[in-house]
Amino acid sequence: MIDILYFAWVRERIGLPKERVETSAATVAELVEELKAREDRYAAAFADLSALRVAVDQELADFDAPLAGVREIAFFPPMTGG
Amino acid sequence: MIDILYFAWVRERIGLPKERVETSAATVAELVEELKAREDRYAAAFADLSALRVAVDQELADFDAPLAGVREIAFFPPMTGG
Amino acid sequence: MDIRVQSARFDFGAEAGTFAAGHTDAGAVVTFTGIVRRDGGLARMEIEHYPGMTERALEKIAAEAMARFALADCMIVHRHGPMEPGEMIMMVATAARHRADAFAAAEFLMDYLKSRAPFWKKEYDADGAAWVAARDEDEQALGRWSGG
Amino acid sequence: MDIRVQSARFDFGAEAGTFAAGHTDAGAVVTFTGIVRRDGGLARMEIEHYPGMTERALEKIAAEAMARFALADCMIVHRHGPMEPGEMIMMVATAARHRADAFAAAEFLMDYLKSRAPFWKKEYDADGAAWVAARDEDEQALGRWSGG
Repeated sequence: MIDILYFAWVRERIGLPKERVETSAATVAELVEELKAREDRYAAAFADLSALRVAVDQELADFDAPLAGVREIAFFPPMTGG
Repeated sequence: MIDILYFAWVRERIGLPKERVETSAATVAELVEELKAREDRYAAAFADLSALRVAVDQELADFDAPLAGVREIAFFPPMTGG
Repeated sequence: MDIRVQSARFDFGAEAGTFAAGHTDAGAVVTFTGIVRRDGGLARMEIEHYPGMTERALEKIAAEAMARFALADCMIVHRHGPMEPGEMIMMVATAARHRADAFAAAEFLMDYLKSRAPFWKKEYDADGAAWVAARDEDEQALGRWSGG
Repeated sequence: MDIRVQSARFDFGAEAGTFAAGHTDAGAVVTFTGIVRRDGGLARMEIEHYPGMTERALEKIAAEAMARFALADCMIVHRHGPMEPGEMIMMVATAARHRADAFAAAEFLMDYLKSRAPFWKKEYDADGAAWVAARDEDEQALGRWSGG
């Protein structure tokens, strides 16, 4: 089981801030493919990965990051702090 | 007649902050030569021109600046503001 | 290193004054503050963040600044939640012996906060709401620190 | 453009807060303040200046910053006379739409104030007094603006 968090327009497009999923995906990219296959709103949110960023256990990561031992994944657009 | 002002260690070495002199010098450099010829304390203060800066009518200038029409000359070490 | 993530307003002048008065051993203090601009018909702004990761990211950014520059100290205050035009969004302050370090560290902190801290701005005006897009310049600004 | 040359102390926090609150149209505010360092056995400092030229030089430096950068405003406060360790010597503040302009303008103001404004610092310690020597780095720092 892994927690998936969504922020900003990714959260709005998918329609929820957080969910817990059962997955056998080995990498973030594989998890994204599983989510996209679920429903249109996921497919729409993940249509352009270059517009998205990912954090693995609260650290910025790449989409090819492994999921073994990971508790929390977050997807969001490029950050706009400051 | 021209006003000459001295600041920081130039003032201390010459022993006064300001004086009015009659000069026929055409440039700042010529005025410096006149002053150096006066007394040892001037010769000491102006011994190394690379350690000095000059302002002509309150604007930074070079030692070859002309004196025609000038009212005020100031000599001082490199500035240390901020 | 004082790091605060909060929804409450903060008093930039009081924070800057206290920070500077607390670093009279340093000699040079630089501050930056970002303000919700009163222009372009903006009615309000809302900043979303990632609780937990935000604090970690700011701690990491501040520690990196302390390691890279000859700093005596640095601070970051960053708000989230709703804000009106004219309100302060965030501030950083740096204290160093020499001004070059204080300036460079403040710019470094800002460049990382802009693009690497998990905050997302949403602007509301008469026509509706829109997420602020990341600026290419902000991403490019990070490049200048990668040589160090 | 608020330019002040004064012997009186000033409240850096209050000045920074007022400046920022007065530029909520700008978005980005940077401040720098220089402090008489409490270290090295320094007992006090005295800053001599050139009345008349000082004000002209600061006005010119500030006008040049306004012309070079996309600034909404800038301010300079610089003291002269005797100062104790821990006291603020001077401050600059800049307001701009984008942080790059606010930072660059503040650094530009500082580089010019260090080497082109007629102030001279004298430091007093237990052994006596000495004029502060100009630093080569300060003169070199000016070079980065000459391309513009």
